[in-house]
This record gives sequence, structure tokens and C-alpha cells, in this order.
Amino acid sequence: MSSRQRLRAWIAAPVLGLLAAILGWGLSGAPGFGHFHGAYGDLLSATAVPQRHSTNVVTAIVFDYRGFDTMGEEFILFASVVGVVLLLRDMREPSGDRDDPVASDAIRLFGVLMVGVVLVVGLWLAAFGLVTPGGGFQGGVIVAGAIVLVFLAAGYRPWRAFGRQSLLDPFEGVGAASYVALGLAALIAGAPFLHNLMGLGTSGTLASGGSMTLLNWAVAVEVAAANLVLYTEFLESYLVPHLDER
Amino acid sequence: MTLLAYGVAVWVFAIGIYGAIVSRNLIHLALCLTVTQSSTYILLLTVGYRHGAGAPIFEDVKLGTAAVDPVVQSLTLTDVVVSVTVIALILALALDVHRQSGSVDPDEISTLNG
Amino acid sequence: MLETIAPLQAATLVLVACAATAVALCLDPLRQIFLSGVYGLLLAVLFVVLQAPDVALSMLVVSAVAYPFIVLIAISRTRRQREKP
Amino acid sequence: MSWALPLPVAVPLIAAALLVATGGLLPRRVLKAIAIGAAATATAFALVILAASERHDLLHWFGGWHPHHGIALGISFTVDPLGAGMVALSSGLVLLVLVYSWTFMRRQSQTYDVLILTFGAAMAGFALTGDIFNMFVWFELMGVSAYALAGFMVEELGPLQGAINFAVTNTVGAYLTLMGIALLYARTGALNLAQIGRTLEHRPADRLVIVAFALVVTGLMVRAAIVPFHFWLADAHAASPAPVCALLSGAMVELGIFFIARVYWTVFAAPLHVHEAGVRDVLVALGVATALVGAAMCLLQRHVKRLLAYSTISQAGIMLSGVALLDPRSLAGVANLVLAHGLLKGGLFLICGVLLVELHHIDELRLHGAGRRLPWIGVLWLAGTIGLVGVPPVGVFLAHQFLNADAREHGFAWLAAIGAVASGVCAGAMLRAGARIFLGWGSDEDELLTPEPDEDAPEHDVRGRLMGIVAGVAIVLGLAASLAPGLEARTELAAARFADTSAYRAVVLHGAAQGDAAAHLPHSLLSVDTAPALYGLAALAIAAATAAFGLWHRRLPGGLRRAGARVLWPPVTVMRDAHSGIVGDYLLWLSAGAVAVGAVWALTL
Repeated sequence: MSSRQRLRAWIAAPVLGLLAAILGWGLSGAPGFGHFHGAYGDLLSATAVPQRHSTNVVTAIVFDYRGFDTMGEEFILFASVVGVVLLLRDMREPSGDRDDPVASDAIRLFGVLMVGVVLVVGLWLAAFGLVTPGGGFQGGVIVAGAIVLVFLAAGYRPWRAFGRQSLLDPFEGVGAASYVALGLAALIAGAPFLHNLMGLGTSGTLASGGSMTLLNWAVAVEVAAANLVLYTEFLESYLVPHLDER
Repeated sequence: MTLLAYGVAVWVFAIGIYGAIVSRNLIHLALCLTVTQSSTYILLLTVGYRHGAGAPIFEDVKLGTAAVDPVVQSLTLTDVVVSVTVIALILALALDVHRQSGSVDPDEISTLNG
Repeated sequence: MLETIAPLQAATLVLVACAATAVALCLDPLRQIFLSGVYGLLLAVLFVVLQAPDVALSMLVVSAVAYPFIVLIAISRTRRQREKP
Repeated sequence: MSWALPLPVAVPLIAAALLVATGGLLPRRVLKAIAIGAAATATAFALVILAASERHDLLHWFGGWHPHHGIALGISFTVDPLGAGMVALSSGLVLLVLVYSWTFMRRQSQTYDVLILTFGAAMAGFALTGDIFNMFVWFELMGVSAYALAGFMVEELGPLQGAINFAVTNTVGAYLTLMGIALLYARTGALNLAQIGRTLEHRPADRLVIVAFALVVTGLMVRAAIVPFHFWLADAHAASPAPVCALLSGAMVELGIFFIARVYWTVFAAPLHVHEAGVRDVLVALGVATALVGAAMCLLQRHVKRLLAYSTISQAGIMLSGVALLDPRSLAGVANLVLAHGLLKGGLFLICGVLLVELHHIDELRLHGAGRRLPWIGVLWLAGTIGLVGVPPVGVFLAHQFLNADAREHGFAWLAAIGAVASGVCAGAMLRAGARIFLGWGSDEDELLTPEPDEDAPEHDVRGRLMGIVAGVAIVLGLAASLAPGLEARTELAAARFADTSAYRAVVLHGAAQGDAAAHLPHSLLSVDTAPALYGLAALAIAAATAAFGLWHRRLPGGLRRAGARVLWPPVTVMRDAHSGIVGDYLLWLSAGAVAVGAVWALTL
């Protein structure tokens, strides 16, 4: 450790202690733990189910009351994945065959079995987001995880065929675009951006919540594709030098 | 309990930044940032908590039952996604730095001065 | 209800603080990613006892799927090249 | 008209998504045309919104969730002319940058365009939003797009850790802001700016509100590159391609300043009213420190993009000290400064790109005399520099006229002198660089300047002429910013409306109707006197003297040089050493700055 680093560590401790003290001092003016009453949250808890026919108030907020935040959030994910692709592009090799890093048949069998299970869990989470905990984001991440399992199970080549960027890009782009498109559709219909144009359906069922359902699926597609691109990029950056060494 | 809940949030915030300041590895630094960010989840959720209240999900609970604040939960959901993306980007940058300079120690890679 | 859940919340909060400290101060990245997995799990538990199942689920999928994957690859990549200069 | 509010955000975003979706299928030119079309559409809507907002505030509730008995249910875009002006400026710069990059960025042009579009959309959303968490979302989207843009030309640009420093410090800054948002939510249970403000307005600020204010403002000051949160900016500019620099310096930094003003007036003005002096003193001090440190560092650079970056820091300090006066009139000055500086600095960065492709270097000393074959570019450089000085009647002149008049009124008359020194020194450094590059004056060695890794030019064929024309457009518009008829009165009225918190709240929470504000457009309220002209000439003299010193300091008598070196060298060395390029140092500075700001306010307010 250089002297500069040691000095930094010594100064950092008291400085962050003071920062914590200031934060704590401010928080001592906050309502006590468990005694919070916010007008906004209370109002939404009371009105979301009758208004939105979604039993999960959090999801109703995510996709409807504050659906615009979620659009921004989707694009944060989108932009960062595009950014990662841009940054790691030179670590990708142009073309060529590869050996499969996974050799054991037992692992493959396990993988094949798991893919189905994980995929079902992911889709289930995405589908029931408006009713129970879960939603497009959680489901999407898990679906992406399931597809990565294919890599373990069936070997690198089929996974690569699936994970090729040119195949995934349309999914990612269309998922992100359809969120905005739903917003613009409302605008064209003369309503405010992201206004719910569709019937609300029965509370507690899959088709409840109107256009929230569509937004939820748009997010699921975008998140799954974005995560897959992310994994592909990192995995490629890993495999290229790895295989060169053989 | 109030002291504990807010104290943990503040502690996690400070320790994450401390870890980032003394970090000697960009990957370590990225994980320290996730720790710092997790303090915001803890703070948001403890702020919105209410004694004796259930989750704001009325699937098999009667409407009108006391529920914790749903808004902070939706904010935290957004926050979690943001943290993944930022970490992915910083890691990608770290890989590039490593390829360029063969090191991930922030003190070794500096070529800018003044 | 209050009596049963408050100790649980307190215990989880303390564990979360400890785990966060461990993650931030652990200097070996490989051990750190393991610790951060544990930390993610603890956070998920905390969110459950704070009545936020949606957030807990998000935290779980992120810390079990997304983080380990990309971080492990980043670690292995930066390690290998250090060994062969 | 309020239907148009989402469009400056939605159009670039959907275009970005479609570019990714169809990237494999369409030829490059078509993709490029889509990107430019989207940016042009966004700019057009931004201008339409600006025109409409001059009559009355515009409001758009997303999802149609209008407030329920004064409680905001959803997210709103709340637009007054200053917010709309920020959108017009940022969208316009995005459009210029995309046109400019038609040839500059041939490799990876598609992903580059995608990120520029999301960056532009984020800046628009940030300027339009009336919701504090929604602000955070756009803040992060802006960041994520910019981090990637700053780091991607790895082979061509040396200092990649500039992008890392940028990403890490700004991420921590965003967390500080988010902590502040959580504190505000704990007190008010609200996220809409108007509603938070109304909940807080009846009680003077207590510890929670003070700490929340410190946290939110500190996070924004990181983005606005205020000392001691500014370190990332020069590093990020050294790493970024020139057109990205134009966006970072021309719009992103200014948006940080803009939101400090927005959040102060909508939320904190009432509870902090009794403590106005304390808030003002701290912000003025930070602004002055930023202006001077930026100017001093600017003087020491030979990497032209870094030189311009430090001048941006200096200007951000002047902007912050203008906001710090907490008066609509100085706010009008800041608005004018943002407009003129954004265009001029954007244009100057675009010129850096021209230098790079035509002359293959970006280092002032290595370019010595090389610019003689680009006379028009040299003229543009000179024009941009003069515009940034504040010489009547062009460029930032009008802004300084407002700022100085208001500073005098509040007993801060010396701020005018600081402004003249800071602008003068920065402009002097730019003049020196211009004289070396385009005229070959002075020596091609200068031990005072900091050596930096040079950049390599893009290897493909590039049409420098198109790039020069775009840069020229930006600079001419920037010069004309002070001359636009009626602008003076318009910004003054706009700033007065920006600071009229009660009207803002009535519009947002109760849908109150406003009269036609444009009917009240005042004639110029500023008294015409000789002070502004004197100010401009003083700054120009400082600039000329600085440039002359930079070019010919070796000709000074030896004794004088040695004495000067003995006095000046130690502080310069310390300051240089502080800008170490190490991210841990920067985070430490950031934390210490947050502690200082928080502690001073905690103890004095």
C-alpha cells in the first residue's frame, strides 16, 4: 500500500464518520420507525385496487401511477446494455468454432432439467405481477438466467446461436420501443401519455389492469433480452482469451 | 428500533463509500458502490414501514387493511434496476481499463494529472 | 404481530450491517462476490420482514443471477492476465 | 399545447429503441437519418413548447392522473419558459452533434447515435419534470448514457480512467441526492415538487429539511462540477470524443445548476426563507471557489479539450454564484449565461474535433502553427473566445449585465470582479491556445503547462468541412444570444415566473388558470449605464494580458520570473497534485465537500 493510499484511508475514516453523523442528525428529525403516514401512499393503497383492478398496489404504481418512471428505468437498462456492448466490442472475436467448456454429461442433464423449471418460474413471475409479488423485471431476469443455463446444458454453440446479438437486438429494441409506443398511442388518442386505454378486467386475474398488462410484458421482453445481451457480452469477453490459451 | 433502523442505513452508506475510497481494485469498487446504493433501499423501506401493517398486496387480504407505504417500494424497485445497470457499466469500463493497462488498481492506472 | 416481528427485524438489520461491512472491507474480489451474494440474501430477508415482497424478489433475482454472473466473469478475466504479464 | 410535453423525451427514446431493433437490417445512412430526424423533431417540439410556455405554465399528468384533492397521484411535467429553454438548448445541441457526427463517428456510429439520443431524452426529461424521483430517474439515464459515451473510444483516446472517475463520482452523487429524496419523503410523504413545497412551507426548516437540502444540492453539485466535486469533469472531457464533450459542457453541467435553482424555489425557498443569508453565503463561496480554481487550472492546460473543460468548471462557478443570490434577476442572468455559454462552448468543442481530424493532434504545443491552413476555423475559435469574455454586445455580455447589477444590489459587488477575472483568465488561456495553433505565435515549448497523453485522430476519411460548418452555426448562435431582440425582457419575466412558487403550486396541484403572461412582457428593466461596458473591457484586458503572458512569459526579466515562480509555484503544485486522476481521492474530496456543506448549514441555519 502506497503512502498516498494509507493517508487516504486515514483521512477517509473521520470524514465518513462526520458524514454519517450529519445524516443521522437529519434522520433524527424523521418520523420514528413504523410510525410513517404518507398522504400519497395511503391514498394509493386505498384507491389502487378499485381504480386499477390490480391487487398488487406496488405493481399498479410501477406500471400506472408512476409508469413514466418505469419507462425511464427501462431506458436506463437499455442504454447501459448498449453501452456495455460498445465498450466490450473489441473483446469479441470475429467468428469461428469453439469447444464447449462444459464436458460433464451429468451437468448437462441437470441443466436441461433446470432450464424448463427456471423458464416456467420466470414466466410465471412475469405473468402474475399484477396480482401477486413479481412482475416483468423479476420475471425477465429469471428468463434470461434460464437461457444462460442452456449454455451449461447444451453446450456453447447452441447457446451462442441463441445469444447472438443480431437475434437479441430486435427483442431488446422492440421491448423498449413498445413501452414508449403505448404511451404515444394514448397521446394520439387524445389522452395523456401512458393513459390506460383498455378495459381493466377483473381484479385478481391475469388479464386485469388494462394496458398495465401490456407494459408489464414489454418490460419482461426488454429485461430478458437486455440481460441476455449483457451476459453474452461478458461471457464473450471471458471466453475469447480463454480459448486462445488452449 | 428507530435508532437501529436508520443507523443501519447510515452505516451501510458510509461503509460503502469508505470501501470505495480505499479500494485497490475497480471490481471491488463496483461492489462497494452496490453496498452504498443498498443503503438507499434500506432507508426508503424503513421510512415507509408501519407497525402492524401488511404488504400492500390485497390478493387475499381485505381492502382497507393497514398496509405499509407502497410508493417507497416502487421507488426501491426502480433503484434496484439502476444499480445493476451502473455496476455492469463500471465493470465493462474496468475490463477495458484492464485490457489497456493490465491493471485494475485505480492508483496504478492514472495517467491524467492536473 | 408487533412482538413477533420486531426482534426479527432488529436481528436482520444487524446482520445486514455486518454483511455490508464485510463486503466493503473484503479486499479479495472472489471472496467479496461470495459475501455480496450473502448480503443480497440478507437484504431480501430484510425486505420480506419490512413487508416488501416485490422488492425482496427483485433483490433476490439480481443478487442470485445478475451480479454473480457479470462480476465473476470480470474477476476471472482480470485475474488471468495478471498472472501472465 | 400540454399534449406536446412528453414528445422531446418520447421521440428520441422510441427512435433509439427502433435503431437497436432494426440495426441489422437498414443501411447506415438510413439509421443516421432516423437519428437526426428524431433529434430534429424533438428540437422542433421543444421550441413549440418554449413559445407556448411564455404565455402560461404547461402541465402534463402522465397516465392522466390529476391530483386528488391537492395530492399528486402521478408524475407531472411542469414547464415554464426556463425549463423549456433548457430543453430547447439541450435538444438543439443534440441535433447539432448528430449532424456533426455524420462523418466524424463512422465506426460504431449506430450505437453512438443510440446513446446520444437517450442522453438527449434524459436531459429533456430532467429539465421538464415536476417530480423529484422522476428527476432522479432522468439524472441516472443521463449518467448511464454519458459514462458509456465517455469511455468508448478506447483505442483512440488514452485516459480511459476518465470515464471511470466520471461514472463513480456521479453515481455517488446520485446516491446523495436519493438519500435527500428519501428524507423529504419521510417528512412529507410526497414526491411532486409542488406538493413537497406546500407541505414544508408553513414551518421553518428543521434538521431534517436542512440535511435533505444539503444532500440534494450536493448531489446536483457533483453533476454541475462545483469545487470540490468537480474533479471528474476534466478527466471525462479528456476521455470523451469532442462532440460528446460539447454535450457534457454545453448542457449537462448546466442542467445540474438548473435543478439546484428548481428545487430551491419549488421546495426549500419557504422553509429556508429566514436562513436565506446562510444559504446564499455558502453557495456564493462555492461558486467563487469554483470560478477561480477552474480559471487557474484552465491556465495550466495544453490539452485543448481539458483547457476548455476547466473553463466550463469556471463558468459553472459563475452560474452557481448567480443562482446563489436567490433573486429572479440574477437567475435571468444565469439563464442567459447558460444559453450563450452552452452554444459557444459546444461550438468550441466541436472545433476541437475539427482540429483532431484535420491536424491529427489536440495538444496546443504540438499544434504550434499547424492551424495556419485553417484560417476560418481560427476565426471561429477567436469569435467563440471573445463571446465567452462578456464584451458588449455579444455572447455572455447580457448575462453578466444581469448578474453584476443584481450582485451590486445584494452587496456582492465584488462578484463582478471575480467574474471578470475568471472569464478573463479562461478566455486568455483560450486566446493563447488559439494564437499558438492558428498563428504560430509564442514558443512551441512551455514548461508551465501540464503534459497530458495526446489523442489519435480517427483513421477513416472525415469531412472536416461539414464539421466546421456545424461548429460555426453553434458559435454564431452563441454570439447572437445577447443580441436577440427582446431576450432581455423575456428571460427576466421567465425568471420571475420561475421563482413565483405560489403560482407554480396553484397550477400544479389545483390546475389554477393563469393569465396570459406574455401580455406583461416588460420593456427592458435594466438601466443602461457604463458599468457593463467597463466590465466587458476589463475582462477583455485581463484576457489579453493572460494570453500575452502565456505566449511570451519567457521574455520577462529573469529576476521577476524567479520571484514569481517562488511565490506561485507551491500553490500551483498543490492544486495540480489534488487533480490526481485517482478515483479514491475524488471520492474523498466529494465526501469532505458534502460534510463541509452539511456541517456549515447544520451549524448556522
